[in-house]
Amino acid sequence: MIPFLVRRFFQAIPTLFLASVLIFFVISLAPGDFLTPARLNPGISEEQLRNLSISFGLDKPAYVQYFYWMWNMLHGDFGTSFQYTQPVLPVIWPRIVNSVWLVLLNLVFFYAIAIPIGVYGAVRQNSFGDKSINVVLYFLLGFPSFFLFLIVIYFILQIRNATGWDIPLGGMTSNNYDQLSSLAKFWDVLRHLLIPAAVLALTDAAGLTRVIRGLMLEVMRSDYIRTARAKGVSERTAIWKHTFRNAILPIVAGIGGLLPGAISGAGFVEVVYNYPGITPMLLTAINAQDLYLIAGFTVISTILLIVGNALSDILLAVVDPRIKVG
Amino acid sequence: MTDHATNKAEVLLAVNGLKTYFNTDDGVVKSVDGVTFHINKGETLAVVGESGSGKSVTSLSIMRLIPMPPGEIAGGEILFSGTNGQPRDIVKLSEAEMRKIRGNDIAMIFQEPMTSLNPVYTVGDQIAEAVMLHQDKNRKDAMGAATDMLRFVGIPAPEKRVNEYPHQMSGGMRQRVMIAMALSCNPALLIADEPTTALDVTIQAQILDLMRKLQKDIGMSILFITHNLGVVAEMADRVVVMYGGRVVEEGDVIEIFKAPRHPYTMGLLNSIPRPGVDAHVPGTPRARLEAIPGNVPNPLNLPPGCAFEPRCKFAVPECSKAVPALEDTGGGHMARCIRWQEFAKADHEVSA
Amino acid sequence: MTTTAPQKKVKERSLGQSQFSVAWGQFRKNRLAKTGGVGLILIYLMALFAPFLAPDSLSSYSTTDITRFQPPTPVHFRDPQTGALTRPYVNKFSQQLNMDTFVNEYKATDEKCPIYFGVRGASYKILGFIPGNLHLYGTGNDQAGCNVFLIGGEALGRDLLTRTLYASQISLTIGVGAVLASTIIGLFMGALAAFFGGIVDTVVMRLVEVISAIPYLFLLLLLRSVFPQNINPIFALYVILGILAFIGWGGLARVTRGQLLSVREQDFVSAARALGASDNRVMWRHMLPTMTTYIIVTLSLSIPGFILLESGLSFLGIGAVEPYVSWGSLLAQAQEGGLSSLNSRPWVLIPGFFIVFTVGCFQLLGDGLRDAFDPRKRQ
Amino acid sequence: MTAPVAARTSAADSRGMTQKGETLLEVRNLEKYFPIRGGLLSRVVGNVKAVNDISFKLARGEVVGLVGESGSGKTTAGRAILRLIEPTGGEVIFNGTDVTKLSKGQMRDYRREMQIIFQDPFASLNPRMTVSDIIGEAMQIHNLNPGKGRIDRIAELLQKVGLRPEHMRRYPHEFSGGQRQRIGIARALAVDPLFIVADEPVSALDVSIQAQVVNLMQDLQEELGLTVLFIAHDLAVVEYICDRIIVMYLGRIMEIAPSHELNNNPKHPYTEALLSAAPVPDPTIKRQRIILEGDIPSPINPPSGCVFRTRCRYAIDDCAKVVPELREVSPNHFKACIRDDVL
Amino acid sequence: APFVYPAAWTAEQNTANKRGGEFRNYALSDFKTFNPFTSAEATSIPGTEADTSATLFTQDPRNNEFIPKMAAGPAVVSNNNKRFVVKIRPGMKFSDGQPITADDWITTWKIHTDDKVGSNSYDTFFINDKPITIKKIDDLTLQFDFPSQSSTALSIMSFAPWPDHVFGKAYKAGGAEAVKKLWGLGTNPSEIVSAGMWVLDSYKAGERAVLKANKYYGDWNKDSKGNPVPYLNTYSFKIVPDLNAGLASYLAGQLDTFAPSKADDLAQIKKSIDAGNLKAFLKANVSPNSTSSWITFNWNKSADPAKQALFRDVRFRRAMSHIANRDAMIKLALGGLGSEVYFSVYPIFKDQTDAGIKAGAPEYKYDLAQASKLLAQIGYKKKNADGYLVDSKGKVLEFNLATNAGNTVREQLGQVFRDEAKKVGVKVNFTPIDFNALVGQLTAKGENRPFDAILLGLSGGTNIWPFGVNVVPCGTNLHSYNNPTDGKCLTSQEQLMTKEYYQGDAELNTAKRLAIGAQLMKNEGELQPVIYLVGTNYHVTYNTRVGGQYTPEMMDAYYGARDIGLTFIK
Ligand SMILES: Nc1ncnc2c1ncn2[C@@H]1O[C@H](COP(=O)(O)OP(=O)(O)OP(=O)(O)O)[C@@H](O)[C@H]1O
Ligand SMILES: Nc1ncnc2c1ncn2[C@@H]1O[C@H](COP(=O)(O)OP(=O)(O)OP(=O)(O)O)[C@@H](O)[C@H]1O
Ligand SMILES: [Mg+2]
Ligand SMILES: [Mg+2]
Repeated sequence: MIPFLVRRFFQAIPTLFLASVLIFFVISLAPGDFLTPARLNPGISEEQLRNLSISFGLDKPAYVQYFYWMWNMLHGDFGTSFQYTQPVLPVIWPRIVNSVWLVLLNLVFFYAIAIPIGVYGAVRQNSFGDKSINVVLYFLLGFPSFFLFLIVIYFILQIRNATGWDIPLGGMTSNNYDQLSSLAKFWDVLRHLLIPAAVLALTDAAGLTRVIRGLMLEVMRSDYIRTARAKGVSERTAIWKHTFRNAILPIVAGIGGLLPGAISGAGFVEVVYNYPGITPMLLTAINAQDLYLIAGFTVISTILLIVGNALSDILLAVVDPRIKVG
Repeated sequence: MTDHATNKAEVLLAVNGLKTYFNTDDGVVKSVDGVTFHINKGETLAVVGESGSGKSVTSLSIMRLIPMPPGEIAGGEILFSGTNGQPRDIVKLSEAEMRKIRGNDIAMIFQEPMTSLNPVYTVGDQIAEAVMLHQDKNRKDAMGAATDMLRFVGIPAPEKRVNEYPHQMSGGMRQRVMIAMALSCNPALLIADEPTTALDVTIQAQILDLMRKLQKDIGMSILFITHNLGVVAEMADRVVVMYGGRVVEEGDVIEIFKAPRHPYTMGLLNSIPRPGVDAHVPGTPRARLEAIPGNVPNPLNLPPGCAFEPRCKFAVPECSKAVPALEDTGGGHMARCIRWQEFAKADHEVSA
Repeated sequence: MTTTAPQKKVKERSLGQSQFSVAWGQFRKNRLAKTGGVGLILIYLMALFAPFLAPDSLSSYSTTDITRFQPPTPVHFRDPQTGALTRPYVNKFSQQLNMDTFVNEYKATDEKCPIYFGVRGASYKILGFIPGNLHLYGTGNDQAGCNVFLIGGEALGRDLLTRTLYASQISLTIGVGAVLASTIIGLFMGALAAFFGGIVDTVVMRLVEVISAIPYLFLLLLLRSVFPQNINPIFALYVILGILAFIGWGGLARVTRGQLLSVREQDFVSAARALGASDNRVMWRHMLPTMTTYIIVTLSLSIPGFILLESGLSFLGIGAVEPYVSWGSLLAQAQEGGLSSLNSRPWVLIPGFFIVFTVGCFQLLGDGLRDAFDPRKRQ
Repeated sequence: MTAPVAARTSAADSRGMTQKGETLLEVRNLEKYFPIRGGLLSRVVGNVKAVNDISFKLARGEVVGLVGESGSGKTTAGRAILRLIEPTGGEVIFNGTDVTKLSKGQMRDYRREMQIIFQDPFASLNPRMTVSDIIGEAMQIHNLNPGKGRIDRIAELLQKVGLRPEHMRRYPHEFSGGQRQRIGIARALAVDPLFIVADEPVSALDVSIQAQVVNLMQDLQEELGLTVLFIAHDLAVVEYICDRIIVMYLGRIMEIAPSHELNNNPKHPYTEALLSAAPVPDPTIKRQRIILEGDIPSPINPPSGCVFRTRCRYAIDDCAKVVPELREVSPNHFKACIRDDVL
Repeated sequence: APFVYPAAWTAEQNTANKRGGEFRNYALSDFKTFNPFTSAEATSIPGTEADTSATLFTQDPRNNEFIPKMAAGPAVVSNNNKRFVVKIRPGMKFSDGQPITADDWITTWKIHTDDKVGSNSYDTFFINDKPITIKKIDDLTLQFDFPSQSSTALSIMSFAPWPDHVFGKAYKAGGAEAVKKLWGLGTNPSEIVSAGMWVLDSYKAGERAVLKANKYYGDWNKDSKGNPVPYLNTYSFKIVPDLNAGLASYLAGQLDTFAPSKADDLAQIKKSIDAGNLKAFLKANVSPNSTSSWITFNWNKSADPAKQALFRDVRFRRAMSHIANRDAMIKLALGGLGSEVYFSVYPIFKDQTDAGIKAGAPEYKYDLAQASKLLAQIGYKKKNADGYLVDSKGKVLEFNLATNAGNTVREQLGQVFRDEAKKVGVKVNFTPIDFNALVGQLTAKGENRPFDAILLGLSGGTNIWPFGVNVVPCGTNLHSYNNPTDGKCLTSQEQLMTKEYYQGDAELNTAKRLAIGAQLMKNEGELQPVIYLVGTNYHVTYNTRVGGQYTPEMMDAYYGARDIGLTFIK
């Protein structure tokens, strides 16, 4: 396991390096630099601008800036956010954590919805239930997530009005969050996450459901399932122990690769649902050309994804004995 | 057919008029269309036939493992006299009763040892699963039994191997594992669907040897499906020849090889070179194999009469009229050909 | 020498059935997929003839006769007095801002505005060069308050149906365009990697990995921010298209490479090489064509994704900008009204259902194609 | 594209050079190693020694069988001879020319004379091309029978392999396995080759079809005077159609002998076991068989010395020491075994 | 003696003396800092803490008079109204218990006026580039010296003091940089000190900021019955991404107040109230808002003399005002609720606008015929095939108009303007662009500035002298139409307006100041340097669980609807 992790780590270096180069140069291609908004601020003097420019290395060519940034990053310093006049990491870290919660819960729902339905679809292939679920999921698949969200928010509002239930309408915590006990805090956050995570999962679940259904069908046709049945195992064992375990292998392998999409998908919802995640802040940062903040976000998400990929590889090695982690 | 049940030997399994159909988009595939045969206790029955002639479907029907839909057992009965000797019709059993039979009374091994084992469980687990299912053992005992079974089928270092995964084993070894799994509950009938086709000759020899040995030890019956006439000659007591979803000839192995009564069987026997005998001697003119012309029939589109008629060099116009009956040609030897008597006569003339 | 026995039952065809015709036969059996296909043909025809189908031009509205958020106008076919069938007509509407509820109330008056078919109106050019000024329907005069708003009016009082029809032109082309572009890039890069191997392969695959490691939304936003906001709107569309293509080619490149590498080992390729075929010939005649099935299927399955993505971008304000509209930007405009859009003028959400419909059709078609080309699914 | 003139000259040359019975092809010390990459920098950590130093000769018009267990390197050898995979070492002298030294362009001319038939009749035909495209491609590449003549030639070839000219416009998936194999044979014949590698051409076919194809190949070989390297698993078939047989094991040649001689008088323990393992389709014969223990070892780390020694019932300590050379033990009969005291 | 909140400030007295509870407000963007010197947002944490509740004087919404708050009494004025000596109310304490003394004001003033700090308030401490100076007489006495007489002096003096023991110490030790480093978002709220009513309790980025009452504030702030103020315990801001989200929260009862800007919002609120889902007070069109939208034309286009001449031509600009269909703009972009605007003075300052119109300040109303006539006078008589006016050389009358992307209202205003202009044959190329880029263009200086015309809005300004300090005088940064390098006026009207601006600013007499303002409006109207379009209206709504709002006649866009100090939960 350890050598595997070490190897993963070394393999990730070039990816990370290239990603950071790409990010940095895309940002530097953008018109103006991050001092542009500052120049418009009458409260900031020429001298101050000059000082800033020097301290951020903006007077140097882009590649030098890149190395400054890279060098600092290796020391855990992601630069200074211009909007917040603070080091980037403490500003973005809570946002990233928030987004990760949302994405994780979303993934939990995603699988919790897709797996049973996919398996059901394969077991009862072409039954009425299979077909009707498919139709519903197809329909949901066509919805842009933000559009569905608008509609969901509307219905929540109606339900609230009708029943008086306190269903959260956005955000991540309730007003009285700080006064709550830790268990209540947990529940409070969960309550806020439930709807966005579930709705987001629903819009995407159709794809995975069909994949799982297809994989299940494929595995169900395989020789070793016939062998298992020939042993006299029950239907349930044949499906869950023998078929499912094999059918999810490609999915486990894909979990890591799913993360970028999930983070992006969650982004739309974060915007609509007013969730304090990465994307809303990133959008503002892009408008304000808060260079280091943007770069910091992108690099950290990229790191997260690489970690995620490594985790899914490890997971795969756990469930698939054919893969050697060594 | 009842007249066969009256044979002196005890019948373990009797398949009567079995019909297994598949409903596909393009029409109904009558994969097995009225197949009748039986297996006696302790004997090895070989089923040979063209690819697509319904051998596997027959065996899977016996196991009730036909995928439904699209498949269905459209008729016939499969009488199995299990351990208690009382014949039961497998076609009518409930799924739960059937599960008790599978793996326990009737076990099966398949052609592809590489794909027939679940890649994510150790071979021990997979053998132990069958043991736990049918023998009321706990996991530990079952694993012990699995180890014993591995030793029984001649796998070296079974204590170690029992914890290995299928991908860590070679093809021959996996086929041994399959056999171990199949035999783990002492079945009365072992169905082997082309168990050696995917293996090398040297490994095939090992496996066949093993099966013969084990059959002697356990006393089970074997339904042996194969393409290979050499294997049939070596393994079988009796032979069933299938063509186009029907039995075209059935009989004692020596009878079938020496006095085939169906042109398909004859063609089959003549179309393969016999090792040693047919070796080419330089300078001599090359011999020719007697090939069966034409193609394997399309199961969706079988001729109305004898399925073999389009490829048969003895075909006469009557052949395409109706499906010939399976006739007894004497001594339990049956053939589905309207001209079998002519062949019998010719045979006698030649041998005379 | 042996000969094949004559096959009596199978009808002889002198012309062979190519894989495509087999797939087509298979496809035609799939009712859902056919529905999707027909739906798409209709919706593309609709986009093509949008200027003719639409009663109005893309952004015409009146500043004197304001029709902001006028509700859909019901079309009547019967004379209210006699009950007899008449030429279809709509009522003329009057409006009044109710200062109690703050709702701008539209009321049908008794005055009738007959609807004519094939009226002359705003001129347009279909496909950019076929000029015309004929419109499928309209009231034919510019009488104030006489509007056929089949699905209502939008924020500036423009006919929402007209705008939805025009929007379809952009929504339907940008997704397809982006997919085509990314397919071309993906194929090219994948082939490059597979063909040259070594360092080229490493570089291309690393690039794919890097692009897929950055969340696509971030990359999109970043790339869009490279271009100034006040570029020509039509150019902005091309920019978006290019960006979408840029972030989308990775998967295809990876698959292309994998497929080509595996095809390279296949016997029919070996056979061609054994015959002395040049690398070029092997690539073009034998290897690349194996991608067609995959490409057709991916194309039809990824177009809906791109349509959704475009709508998402428009929602975030970086898709189609005025005077161009896409379904996404129409929805974004609807969304600007917040809850009011849902509560008081739900018809502004109709463009969203066009997205749902189109994406659904593409999904059905794509699935149908995949099944049709999948040999395992056929007999 | 090759200049047609050059192609014709070279073909004419080689055709004239050898007479029936003279050596057409000589394989000297052919080797093919597949590198195994691993580790961080994907360095080569080992080699699959698929073909390990094999040498043999083929006379013009001769049919030679190549048998051995799965993984013994038969396919690799066949393809390396045709340079469909680049051999790691050794020479392949075809008609006096070492084809392993030829450039890609030069090699193309030789491809006309050396053809291959594949095992899998489903994978070896491009599913997107019609039969006439598939067969015509060969002629197109070498610019043979241009114009109208090409169609006639394709029709002729189809007839020769037992198909009908109408089949020309069909696609491979519309044919049965046996018919496809015929198409594959027609393709190989389209360029008028001198030498054909037939890589298990009948293994994937139904028993009843196998004989058709075997007969067809035999007829064609006789008619066209082809030299064939016939790769197979099935000893019976090989014995039946081949003049001589080469037995391979784990990348090395164990024994070479004329068919009947090999069958009646195997000199190598491996051949003996192989012969004994093959089941005979005669229920009356009950033989005592030699059952080999275990499996074929990994070609990555083949046993030292004689590669067969781990499964050989006659193995002695010396077997592990040196790689036994292929010796002629009787006329035209070669074996690679140090023990002459057995067999 | 404490400061006593006049009882008349509330329509509804807190007779039961309800105390505690939370008032839930919202903010439209994340807070960026807790530092009062670097904070620049509209709603800021330090601003909420102290900017309105801890100042020397405070304006009485009933009569716009300044009344002493932290000052112990009225300022003693001398030196021709240029020197103000103010006694500080004794016994006031910061939230950390430290006494508030003159040093705190001095330090605060010093830091604000250090240009290295970059405080937003820097400009307010200068009059016409000449500094205002503050001196400490003793611990409880301050002396303000103005370079010239100013009507807004009391307002200028009313800035919140920040603790000398925090900022003064840092400033002495590390200068501007040290001050800027203090009180970032990462600072523990307990370290933040406030002189005002509120002090930070907690902050969750992107979610909410919670402020709690400063426990020492009640010591010197009492209601008319002598109870300490504020009544509330907590004042929270939910951070919402946009007004729609804010409205949704308000309708859901999660907020106590909302600032509706569109008829749509009002309709939603009304609907909820009528359906009984929301218990809230709603009063529409309370007053015009203190904001307006306008189009400015660039007079400094040396690279394009033809355009420069056109933009400098007053007839052209008047024609543009005639083109602006303000009625349609209100109906289309503002949903029917809004006011037409013709002057830089917001309609809310009704006294001033009435005076101006009475004095003859012209309003060039929507009149396309008049616009055509004026354009014909300039030389645009013919139209080309596309229907656009061309001059004698055949050049089309066209210009670019930019606004900031993302602001729907402005985009719609621009569209209406463009489409109306087309009717008379003027080609307007309207493009929404990035806000920062837009502001960059607008505030650019020089002879050749980068834009043709910009559609934007301004807000802010005082009710004492409702003209923009950086708008009216030549050379200031929002003198957007004419901003050459030397900052000189181009026309005599500009010169006059600049003069009148300073004159009015220095005039202490209200009536006289109104008269000067009226003249200024007349000049401005005739010159039409900027085409004013429309302004939104101010509407009040709040959840009826809170009480303590102003009497209805006191509510307006300038003072709002309540004083948070007197707000209580019923
Ligand atoms: N699931 C299925 N759906 C449709 N047709 C089927 C299915 N399974 C089998 N068949 C058809 O039934 C026929 C008999 O098949 P079966 O597998 O029994 O042949 P076989 O004799 O075992 O051939 P082989 O020697 O190739 O194993 C074939 O034509 C096959 O196409
Ligand atoms: N491309 C390759 N890369 C690595 N190893 C290979 C490759 N091709 C073949 N091998 C290995 O080389 C050895 C010989 O393979 P080859 O296919 O020549 O055997 P064969 O005798 O033709 O077997 P079969 O009878 O199964 O066709 C095998 O161990 C195989 O795994
Ligand atoms: Mg079978
Ligand atoms: Mg091979």
